[in-house]
Amino acid sequence: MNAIISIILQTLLLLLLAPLLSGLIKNWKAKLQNRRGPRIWQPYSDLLKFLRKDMVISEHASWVFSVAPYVVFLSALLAGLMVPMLTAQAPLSLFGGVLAVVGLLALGRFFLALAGLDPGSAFGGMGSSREMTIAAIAEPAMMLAIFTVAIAAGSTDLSQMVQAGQGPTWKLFNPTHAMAFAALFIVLLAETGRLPIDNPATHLELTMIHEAMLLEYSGRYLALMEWGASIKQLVLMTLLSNVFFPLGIATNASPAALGLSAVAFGAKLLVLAAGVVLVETTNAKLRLFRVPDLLSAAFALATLALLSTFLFG
Amino acid sequence: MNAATSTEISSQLITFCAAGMLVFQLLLVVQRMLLTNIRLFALQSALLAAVAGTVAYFYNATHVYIVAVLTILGKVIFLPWLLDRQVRRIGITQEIEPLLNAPTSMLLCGGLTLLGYIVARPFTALERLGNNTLGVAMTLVLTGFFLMFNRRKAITQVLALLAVENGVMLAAVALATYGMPLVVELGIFFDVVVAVMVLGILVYRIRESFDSMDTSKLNQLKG
Amino acid sequence: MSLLAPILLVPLVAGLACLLVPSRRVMAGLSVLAFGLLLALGIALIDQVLERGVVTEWGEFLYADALSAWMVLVISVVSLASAIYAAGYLRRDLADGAVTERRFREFYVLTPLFAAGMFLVVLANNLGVMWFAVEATALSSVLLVALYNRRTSLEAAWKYIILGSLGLALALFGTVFVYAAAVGPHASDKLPSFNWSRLMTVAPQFDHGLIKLAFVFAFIGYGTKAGLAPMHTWLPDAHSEAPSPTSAMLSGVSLKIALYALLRFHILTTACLGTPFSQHLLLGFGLLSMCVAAPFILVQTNVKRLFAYHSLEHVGIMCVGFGLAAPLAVFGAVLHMGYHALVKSAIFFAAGNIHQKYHCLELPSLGEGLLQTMPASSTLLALAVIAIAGLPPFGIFLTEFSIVAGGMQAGHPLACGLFVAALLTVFSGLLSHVAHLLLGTAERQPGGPSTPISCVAAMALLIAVLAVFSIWLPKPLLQLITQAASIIRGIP
Amino acid sequence: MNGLSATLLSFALWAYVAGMVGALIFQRAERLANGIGFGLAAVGGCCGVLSCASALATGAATASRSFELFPALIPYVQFSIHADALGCFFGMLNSLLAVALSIYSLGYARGYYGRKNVGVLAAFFCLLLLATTLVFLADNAFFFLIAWEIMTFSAYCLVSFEHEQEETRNAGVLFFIMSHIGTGCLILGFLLMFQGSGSYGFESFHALGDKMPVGQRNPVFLLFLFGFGVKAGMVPVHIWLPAAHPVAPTNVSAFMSGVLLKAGIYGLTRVCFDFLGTPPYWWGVTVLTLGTVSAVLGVLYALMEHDLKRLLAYHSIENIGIILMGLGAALMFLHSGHPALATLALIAGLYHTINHASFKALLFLGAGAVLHATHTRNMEEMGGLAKRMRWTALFFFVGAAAISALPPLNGFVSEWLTYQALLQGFGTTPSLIRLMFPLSGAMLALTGALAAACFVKAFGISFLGQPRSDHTRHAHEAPLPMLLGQGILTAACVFLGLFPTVVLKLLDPVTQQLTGQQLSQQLSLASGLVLAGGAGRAGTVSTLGITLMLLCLLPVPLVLWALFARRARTRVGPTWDCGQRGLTPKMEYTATGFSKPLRMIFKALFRPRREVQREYDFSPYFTTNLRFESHVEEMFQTRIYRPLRSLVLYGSRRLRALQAGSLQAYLIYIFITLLLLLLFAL
Repeated sequence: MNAIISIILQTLLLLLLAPLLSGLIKNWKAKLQNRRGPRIWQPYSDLLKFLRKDMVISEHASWVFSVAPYVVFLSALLAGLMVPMLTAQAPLSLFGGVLAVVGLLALGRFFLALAGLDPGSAFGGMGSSREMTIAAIAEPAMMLAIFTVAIAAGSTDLSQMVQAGQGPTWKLFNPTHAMAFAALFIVLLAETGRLPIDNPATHLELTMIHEAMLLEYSGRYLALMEWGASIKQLVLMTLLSNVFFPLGIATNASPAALGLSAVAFGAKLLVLAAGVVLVETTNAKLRLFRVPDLLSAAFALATLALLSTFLFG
Repeated sequence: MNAATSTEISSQLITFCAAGMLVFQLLLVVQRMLLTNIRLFALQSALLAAVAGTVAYFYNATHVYIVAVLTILGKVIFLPWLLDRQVRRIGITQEIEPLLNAPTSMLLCGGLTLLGYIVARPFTALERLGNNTLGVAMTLVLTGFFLMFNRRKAITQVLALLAVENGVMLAAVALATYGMPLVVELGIFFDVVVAVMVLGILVYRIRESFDSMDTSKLNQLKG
Repeated sequence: MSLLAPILLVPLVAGLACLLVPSRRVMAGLSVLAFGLLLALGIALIDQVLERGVVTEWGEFLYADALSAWMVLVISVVSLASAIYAAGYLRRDLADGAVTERRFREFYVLTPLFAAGMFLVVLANNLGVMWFAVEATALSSVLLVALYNRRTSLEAAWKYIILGSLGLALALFGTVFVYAAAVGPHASDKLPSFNWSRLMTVAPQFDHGLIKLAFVFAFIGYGTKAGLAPMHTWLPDAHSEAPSPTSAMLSGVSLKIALYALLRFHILTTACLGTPFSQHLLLGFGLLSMCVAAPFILVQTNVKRLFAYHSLEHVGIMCVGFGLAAPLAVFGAVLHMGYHALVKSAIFFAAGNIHQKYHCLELPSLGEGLLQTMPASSTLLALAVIAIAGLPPFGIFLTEFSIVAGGMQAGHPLACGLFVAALLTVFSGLLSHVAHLLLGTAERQPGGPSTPISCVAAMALLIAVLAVFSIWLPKPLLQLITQAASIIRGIP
Repeated sequence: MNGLSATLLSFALWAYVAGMVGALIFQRAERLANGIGFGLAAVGGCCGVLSCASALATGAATASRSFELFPALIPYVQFSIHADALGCFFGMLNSLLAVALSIYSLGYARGYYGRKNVGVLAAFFCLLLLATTLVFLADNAFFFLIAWEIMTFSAYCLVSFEHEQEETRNAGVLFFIMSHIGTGCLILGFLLMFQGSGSYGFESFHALGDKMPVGQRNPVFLLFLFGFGVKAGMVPVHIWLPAAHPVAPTNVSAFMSGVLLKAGIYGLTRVCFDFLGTPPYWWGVTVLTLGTVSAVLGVLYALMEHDLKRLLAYHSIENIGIILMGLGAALMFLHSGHPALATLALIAGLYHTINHASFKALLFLGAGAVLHATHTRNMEEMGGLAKRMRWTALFFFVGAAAISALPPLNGFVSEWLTYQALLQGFGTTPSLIRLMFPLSGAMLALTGALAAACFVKAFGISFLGQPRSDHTRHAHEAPLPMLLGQGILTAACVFLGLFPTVVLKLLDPVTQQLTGQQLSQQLSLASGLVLAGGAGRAGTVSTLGITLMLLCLLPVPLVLWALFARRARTRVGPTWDCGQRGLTPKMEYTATGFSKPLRMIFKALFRPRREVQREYDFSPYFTTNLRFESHVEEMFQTRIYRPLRSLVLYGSRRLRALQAGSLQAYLIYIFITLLLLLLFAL
């Protein structure tokens, strides 16, 4: 029974928190650039606007085009349900651990890229090509970073990993964790289409990646796509913060613990968002063919993390 | 006269003839006039016949007489006559430049003779008739072989083949006592004659279509 | 009833009869008849041999044990097939003006004599007579090689006879040595017999050095006739220049006849020395022949030469089998003799059909797509190639496999590795050549009448026989082969 | 194996034989030949599936005895077969594909009516099915090799079925030569074991096991690794695979990559786990490394292809690599004494084997349908097929998702198991070598992601967007049998994806036989709903649960519609494309363009050659005509195989000088031989 309740609660949390997070990041970026910038809850109103609007579907598009938004949205949401947010026990942890999360995100990406190709426009293909490329070279770094933690925890189940992290073994400046975290942070930038890999703010045709795939979307499908993207970002950031810094996560469902963990969670998210904002404002976008260097750096970091588990026990 | 002296004489005779055969062989190697080559071969065969005769006489093995007679008929009279006719019909008297020049060939033949004797050494015990006939036979075979690939004219190659045959026959007569069983002797003789005739036919046909007897021209079949 | 004498006489009579009979049809019919009869006699001989172990006639002059009987069978089958084939083939040649009347008759006179010589080789009891018979086969086949009287065929014939008779002279030398050994140091006035049956009984007392020497000369001599590398050089020329029926008999049986002579010496030597001296020679030269054949096959451009080199390789295979001397290996090699005879003759028949259709044998000018232009022959050729390449279900897979297995038993893994490597190389060459010859689309449709029925029939016959005996070896045959193998391994 | 399944099995074999004979007899009447040949093949396939599946399910396979199929009439030979668990598993896979492909072929072969001899095609197909079945069931090295060779041979005939093109002939020859070399190694390997065991029987080999000294086992292992590796298409001996698969008739290519490659896997499993006893450590390391390399290189080269079937062929290499990763890890665990883990890894490998068979065959069938409709294999000429061939597109999509290891389909499950095995392997050894596990896991991740990219390209370029050629514009849906064949395999993919625990039960007897362990109990939680990654608290996953949850969450967007988007209308319009006018197919992204970034990133490996030819009238800045060409040639082809080949041929040509035609020279050869032998004899 309370399993179902927790599922519903976490779903709502994901749905509502995600736009706020992206709004926050946008706003802070503007602030750092001495602009006033959009209000924090601008994304909500955007989504509402998109939902209300009519939509145009390309004449060349096939069923893939109309299925993609659902899949992107739902897979991100489902992945979110497998990640522990407030309670160490994620609602759906039984249905799949971190590998499943990665798989679901890949599923979403697969549809997204196909949807980019579907209307046969000149830019969609470019977008999906680049998206898949970057995802492909980000994948090993991400997996390796995750493996290091998973090996330490002896499980690929996220809840297990979190609980293992909470145990006495956890040290803040464990070099393994630090390096793995760094690697995963770079991957996060790539996966959420952040600078210096992709510029979420641009619509300049030749540089955009994620936006290029959404070009042909409008109305409620666009809403789903955007929302799905922000949920994905939230999921990844949660993953990062909770797996590496499992401070104050509620191990039982008592209100006090939940409250504490909510606070801790918010704090961690804010810090992480701040980090993202800093990186975005201090870096220029990389040329596409420079991206691999960054990601290979991430891979190297992850390998080092692995080595260090070998070296330091 | 008593047996001891008779074996004495016989072995001396046989050694002498064998040595003679070897000498003719070496002459055959250096000589380049076809007709002379044929004569030399005839003389060599005559010596072979002599060996056979000696064996037959001193060890009163009558059937070896037959070998001697056949050798005279075949190798001393008939085949030389046949080849002579061929050569005259074709009208080529000179062997063209052989692979190796005379001095080198002589040197090589010397080496071969040495080898022949080395190979034959362990078996002197088996030789009852004159020592080293086996060595001579071996040498005849080897030098005949050498003669074969040293010359280019079809006729000379046939001669060389016959010289090898002589060596074998010498071994047959002198090494294995009293020659081989008669059937075999006859067979061998018959074979040699037929072989030479077949070769003659081929030489004739080759001259027809190549108008030359230079076997080094026969090199269209490659690879 | 006596069988050996008829086996010798029938072909002789047939040959001489062909000198007299006027009509060509009669000649063809006569030879087919004669070889058919011979096949029957051969089969009858098997029973006798299995019954009595050893059959002798004419006061021990003729001698047949399991090995001889097996060879007789192989010879008669192949000769029958080639007689059937020749019926159509030579008529076509005559029509094309490739051969004259005279040569036609020559063929029909010489082929039975050739066969008779081979029969004598395997039936002779006296080693000297055996030598004489081998020489006879050489002399009778030389003129067959030169039958077309082209420059190339004359050249081939010349090389064949020169190298052949030289080799045989050496073989005679070896024979003489054996005789000397048989006589022994203490000469008696009584002439010792030179019969195989006797030699084997007294072999162990022979002078070892002399026997070694004898084997070396016999090996070079008969090895030349058997086409062992590096004495094989006459083989591709002669086999490719002879008329196809003769090529079939040369490749199919006469090589194995020389090998048979070699084997007799091998048995004798092993019996005398008790050391693997001769085995090692056989093994080494067998492998050498295979390795020499492989590159020539890879880059060959002439169909008949291709398969001539392939015969060289297979002689090598058999020698390896005999050289390994393990029960499995020897059994495989003996059986291989039979299978190879069947297939290789069929292949040369196919080559003959191709030649008569296209009037050339060069792969480049033949082009591709023979399956379209001459379906029957090509399909049979394909089957034959599958068989000869050692693919199951055909028997050559079994024989080659058991040879390697025997090698492993005998503890020669490296030799086995080399063996397999050579086989693979040859397979690659063969496959790429044949695939490009048969498959694809034919550019030019050669004119001329279609292939005579008998030419296809002969092939079909051989392939059918092969297919049957690949999956079913009748008891008596199996028994015969096993006995032959044990004879070769020196276990009487 | 109990009576029923035995009879079913023999029935299947007879059906194949009958199909072959019938097709040959009626080859003049092609429709009849098609019906008889492929129909009977399908029937036989059904029997095979039933027989093997029942044998595995009832555990009869473990109890089965070896029996004589038919008495041998030649000496030293037995034609004995033994349907043990491993054999049954592969036999099941074989028969499953037999059903689907035969039904498909009923439709596909119509394309050959009037052009080619369908009877021959059907006959060889039946022969191939027969041979593969026997390969998996043979209980005797000699019989195995016979079946193996017949399999190779019939496969060769099928590959060069359309032998009019030069390309096809060469590919066929290459295939045959390579696999024959492999067979040579197998023969040597088996006979080395025979040397030890003294019999050809598999029983005796099994008994031999550890009794064989390691010094002798190592060469045997290497020989088998090479021999079976060639057949499996393992890098670096995969070279025949991308050549042969595209040119074969599609049903054959599907069967080849579905079953023929698996014959190599079968052999490797049989030998390494059944015959050779406890493996030395380096065996596992070698296999794991080769697997990883094959996986990565396979997918990378696949990305560079725009020939649909070649692309799929390279993916076969990739998946074989993944399977080998599982097997290699299992070998390492066996050495380090962790049978349970070894079993897990083995299960992962075998599971991926059957998965790959299903989805790769499915993809090939899709490609065949496309080829059938558009008469081209070149993706650059396709596009927009999703609207013209709806069902084919759907099936192909499922296959693509499955091979990209996307949940909830079967590819995901087996790769998940592989990950689990690799991760838990980290703890099995203290030595530095353990880093191999996570690293190869990372490579597996790379492979998966690249595969996803590749299939976004494959599906997106050929099925989505606008058609790029007339053929494609007028493409039509494939006939019913072809769709049926694809449908069956699609169902298989979905089933294998959603109900892994069921499949694990079938795998129990196999693992019992090979490692003496049964994991299906441990690995299935919540009454088979959830798949666990091993004992204890290793991760869990439930594809079925994921699917159900996705459906449960579906209301969320629908509720949103209901709340806000009630008055929103939808209309179909031209593609916006940033406001550009007159969008033409020319402007679409091409397959080559799609993979450009990866081509640039892995420049060092691909060494792409590009030729740009520009024509201009007066000034180079105003080009009138531009021709762009870009090739990627495979490293092994250019660096190893081609040089090797030319070296061999060159050497052979030089050797021909020995036979230069001079009699003197020939005489000298003999003379020298004589002298040498004389010295030898002294």
